[in-house]
Amino acid sequence: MAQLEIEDLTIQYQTSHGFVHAVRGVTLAVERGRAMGLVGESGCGKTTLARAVIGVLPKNAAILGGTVRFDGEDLLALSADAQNAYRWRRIAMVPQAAMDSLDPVYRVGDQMIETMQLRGGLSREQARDLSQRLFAQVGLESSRTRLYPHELSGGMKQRVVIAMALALSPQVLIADEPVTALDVIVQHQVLRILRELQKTLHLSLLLITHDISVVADLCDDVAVMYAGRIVETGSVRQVFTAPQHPYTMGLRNAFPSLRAGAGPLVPIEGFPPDLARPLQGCAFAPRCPFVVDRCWTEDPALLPAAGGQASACHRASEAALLRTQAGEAFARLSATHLGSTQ
Amino acid sequence: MSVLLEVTDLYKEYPLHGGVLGTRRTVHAVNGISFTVHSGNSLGLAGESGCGKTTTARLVLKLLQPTGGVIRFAGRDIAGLVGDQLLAFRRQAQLVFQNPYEALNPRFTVLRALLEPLIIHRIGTSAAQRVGKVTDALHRVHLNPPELFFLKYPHQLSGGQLQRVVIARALLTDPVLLVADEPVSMLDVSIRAGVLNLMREIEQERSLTSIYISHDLALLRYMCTRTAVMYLGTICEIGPTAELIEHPRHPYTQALVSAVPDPDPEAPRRAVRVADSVPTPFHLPPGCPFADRCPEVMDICRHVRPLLHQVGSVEVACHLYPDDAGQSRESASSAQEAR
Amino acid sequence: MTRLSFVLSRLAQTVLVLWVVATLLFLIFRLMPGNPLVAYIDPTFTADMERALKRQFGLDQPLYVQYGVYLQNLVRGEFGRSFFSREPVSQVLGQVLPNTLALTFSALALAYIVGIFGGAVLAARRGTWVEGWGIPAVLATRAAPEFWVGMLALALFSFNLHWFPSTGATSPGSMYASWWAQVWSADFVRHLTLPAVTLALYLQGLPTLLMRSTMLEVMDEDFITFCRMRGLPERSILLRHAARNALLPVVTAFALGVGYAIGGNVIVETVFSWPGLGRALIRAVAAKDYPVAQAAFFFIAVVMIVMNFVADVLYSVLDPRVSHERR
Amino acid sequence: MSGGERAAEWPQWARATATWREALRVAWGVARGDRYASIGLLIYAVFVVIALAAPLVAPYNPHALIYQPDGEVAANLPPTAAHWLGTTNLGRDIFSQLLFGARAALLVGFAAAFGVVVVGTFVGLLAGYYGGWVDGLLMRVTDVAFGIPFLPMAVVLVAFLGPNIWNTVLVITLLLWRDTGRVVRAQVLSLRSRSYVEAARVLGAGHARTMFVHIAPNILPLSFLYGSLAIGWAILTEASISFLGFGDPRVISWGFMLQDAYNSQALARQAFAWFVPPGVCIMLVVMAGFFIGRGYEELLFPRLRRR
Repeated sequence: MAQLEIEDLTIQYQTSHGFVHAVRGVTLAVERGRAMGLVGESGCGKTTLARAVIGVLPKNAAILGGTVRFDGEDLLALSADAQNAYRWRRIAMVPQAAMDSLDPVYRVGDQMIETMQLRGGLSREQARDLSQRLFAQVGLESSRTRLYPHELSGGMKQRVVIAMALALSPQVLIADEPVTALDVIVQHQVLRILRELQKTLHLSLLLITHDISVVADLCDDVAVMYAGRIVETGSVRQVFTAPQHPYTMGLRNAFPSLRAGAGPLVPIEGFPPDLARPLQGCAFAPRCPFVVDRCWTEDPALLPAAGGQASACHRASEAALLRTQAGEAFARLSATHLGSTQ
Repeated sequence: MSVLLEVTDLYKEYPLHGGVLGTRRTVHAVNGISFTVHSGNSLGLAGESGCGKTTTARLVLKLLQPTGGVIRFAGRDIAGLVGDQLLAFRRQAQLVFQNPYEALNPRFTVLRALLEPLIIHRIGTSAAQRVGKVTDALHRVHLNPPELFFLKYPHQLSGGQLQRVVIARALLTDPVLLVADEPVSMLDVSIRAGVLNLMREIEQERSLTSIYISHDLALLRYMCTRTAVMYLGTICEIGPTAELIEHPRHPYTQALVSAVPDPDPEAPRRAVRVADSVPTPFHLPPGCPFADRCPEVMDICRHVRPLLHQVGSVEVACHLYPDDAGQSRESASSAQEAR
Repeated sequence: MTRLSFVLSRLAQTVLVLWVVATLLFLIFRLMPGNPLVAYIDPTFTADMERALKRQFGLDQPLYVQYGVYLQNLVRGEFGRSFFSREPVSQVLGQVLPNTLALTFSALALAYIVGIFGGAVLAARRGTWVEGWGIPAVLATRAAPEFWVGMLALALFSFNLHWFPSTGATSPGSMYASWWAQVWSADFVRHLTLPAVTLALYLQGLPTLLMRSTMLEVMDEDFITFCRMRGLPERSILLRHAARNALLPVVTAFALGVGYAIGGNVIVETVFSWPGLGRALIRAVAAKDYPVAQAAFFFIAVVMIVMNFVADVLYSVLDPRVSHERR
Repeated sequence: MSGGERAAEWPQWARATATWREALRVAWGVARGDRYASIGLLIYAVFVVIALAAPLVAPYNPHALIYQPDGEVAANLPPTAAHWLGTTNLGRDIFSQLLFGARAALLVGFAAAFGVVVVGTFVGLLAGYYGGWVDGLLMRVTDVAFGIPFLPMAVVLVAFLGPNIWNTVLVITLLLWRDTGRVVRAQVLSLRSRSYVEAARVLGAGHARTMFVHIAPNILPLSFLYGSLAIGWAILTEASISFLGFGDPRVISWGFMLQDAYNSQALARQAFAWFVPPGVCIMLVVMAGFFIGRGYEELLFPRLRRR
């Protein structure tokens, strides 16, 4: 049984111009000790999903349905205190705005110690030793604990937040865009640290990012999210080499790779649907080159295919064929610039 | 092809206000950069944040005054340009911004924003002619039907659409040089390719000269024929982009290339033997700027600053590649005193 | 920019501002209409006696010499004599200054205690009726003219209910061993109550609204969300993280408030005939007693400018982002 | 003709002002949109009507002394049908004075607010845009303005210039621009870092064009907001100056009425009808200014928002 199982989770925001259906029935499982990548573009609902798991959603968000099971226990059904017991002791998170997540008027070391004392019940000395050790584990000198957040570089702040996430040795770690704002060399180092920590501490990692190369570098499995819904899951090797869903195919063609010859990049025409308005049929239909009538009316379910891979597309059975045509199909679509393009 | 842009020994320092009696510290953003761009070519400026690539772009566009060195545009030093000459230069050199959400005045409609360059440079005699030019520009950047966008405000458009309006605005003065500062870093992956392809088409169509600034080597490989890798305000390696990526020579370029995560899960991971991040450029080390992070640092690296010299098809500034007669050693030290 | 250099640069700017204000004062009071010596001269004076008097006050010297003398006296704290009572100005002001300080600090203390607590409550009760009625009420305290509120207080609590005296700081004929004894005497406190409460009612508007909006702003910060993710108890998030960040601007406002309050007491002291610095200034201007007016004005300006400086230093001490310069 | 052609037909200045007119429309929209602000606008409307209609509506001449049928001065009459709010100790009709008081208040309020906004915006714009020594100089001038105690200086200047309603307006403008200047400067500094200002420079716009066509319309709502706050402060200041006895004797203002009441023992005589209404009127008009300001959440002390 997976360490973290999300079933049919539905979340919506109440905004000035109506209800926004950010998460529309997501089912996702993070196996024990494995790294699951959650890939999606801005506005697809991946951060909302992560914050629902840790149970800290913005005030105007509401969970309409579904379950979040940790080792079989549904967190959403628990009382506030019982849910709080899971926070940081069992599930920890490196938030998206990690750079701004440190209180500017306290030294970083003190903020670490505070968490360990208040939630971990450690004495001041124990907390200080543990934070020194954690700093070393993330490649920071222990002297850095005396600094204030504004005195640290972006890479260092990121590593401090990772160290804080590990303060009470959680079993599940969620990392939301941990390396997006970092330069490529520091990014490499932080990824290496995350990979080592995940292996040595046997963490179940849920990594959220828009960058598929980061997922390829760090994760065992991957789930692709579009317009509040999981459209494809499977091992990284399966999904990246033999994608089933047209959106994943499109992402691969649009992603510039350093190694491959400088082949033409193919964009995905149009832009994601407005989640404030109810959706008819498949959300990707307006941008999909392989769209058929069924796609406009019937919302495809996430159906398993061969080898544990799954995708939510009516033409999943023809995936092998579609994959070969994907390049020209998307190119043809972008050439027509139909309507007001993206 | 003639040289459109020639930069020689460019320096730029910012005084960090240390208060009336405080210690006066200066940030050395650009420390002796020289390169040329032939008309019709495209040059990439790569490097981590704080390496001076954005400052260089602002200097070339005369948005900042250099502390030292000369920038020649079409053979003329841009430092002295004033009045009509400056206006003519402004018309020929345009900039595409990193953040499309801030590059358009929130109070202007798309039409008003695109009319602005025509008003400033008095392009087009009648209003109808100006609107015609705006319509063509919007059509050229695939924003169809153009009229639909005339009375829209920036907050009503998506990132991709905004960036296309910015590109359209840059085209309206018929520029010769187009500088793009991280043009797609704020856009979603799926629509980046669309904007990049658009810029490539326009460049070929108008044989534009372009400078692309990006931390993403894969993007520079797609857009630029030549690239300069920058570190602490200096150029450590410059040459054909594909050559730089396939056979990086300077240790920093090697680190940059191997640090990029590969989207192909099968690809073997490469070690990056370089220490932490870029230090803030308050004080410049005497020798090679990369000395204290370089895995192959030698004694000479700490004292003598290497100069760019030809090695194969690229130019490298590194003592690992001494010039045939060790020329780099003497000229380097003499050049040091001169500055 | 280390904290020392920040403080030194602000100090230099403060001295510059003080000098400019002093010069402004010198010019204004020299160009005032009417003969400054009117109080001294009576009809029996002959022309040369008048000239002798002018020489004694140095008024026959060219302007820049007078300016030189003026600055020297200023630095030495020598403010000359009152045209009216011929007493040294420093003595005249010395008597009234303590009353102003007592009034100002009691009102400010009251205002900021109410303000900080009230602001936190308004922030916590965002969107409820408390905010719906609270904000307009606080705005009303800042919109109502201070002297009118004072008049209402006097009409009601003094003339109608006779709970408090209507004028002065002490009952006529009461003697006190020292100024300190006077301040703590019941009689003084009864006199002080109405003016202090009226001034406090006006002054609490700023800290209340400021505390509310900085609390709201801080509660939306990412580091507060991160505290919640770590499961820290809401109470410790509010006190240790939100309040500490929200108090920074409020503390600075207190320092500025001292300067403003002293400058603003003029009105409250006049309504309650409270024998303070502000009232002395107004009566001096009305009576064209320029030395007293000029000195009182200069003193108030010094307090304001110095408190501006103290506010900056206080902010840099409290906010590590300013004091701990990045290496 | 499509929207585009029609837009391009306007003469050039129309297109430039389009941005300013549009900015005003937005500023108006924000004010009208907020519940508080619309109450504020309503109060202003009521008082403007009173001020304009005062000569027609007021039952008596506010200056004229009124005599009883038996020749005695009708002093200190309680509120009656003839005199809704009674008469002053000199036998003048209080209600008429109240109506005419609105004129003085709004005149000083709007005139001073206009002066404050124009000076403050101009100083803020120059300091924020040019930076360097221009910024340093203007900010030191602002420091001096912040260093001067407001009311005492107002009193001294009015005493120096003579008690005249226009001197009061001048004094308020001279002293009160400092808050607007500082806030506008902060806003211009933040706008200047936005790339659309840099874009204007790249397109070839000169300093003046960049400032007045690109930056200024975006700070208009802010100066409009500070204008409404300044109306409130100006009216309070005028009332205070009149109360301290430095007001313009020829002009009946609410401050003058309160000073008149205070000096003629109206408090002891519990003549609430005399000194309560003027205070309420001042409070309402100043509240209106704050309510409109409230619509922009800008009632804070600008000096403190220094994060």
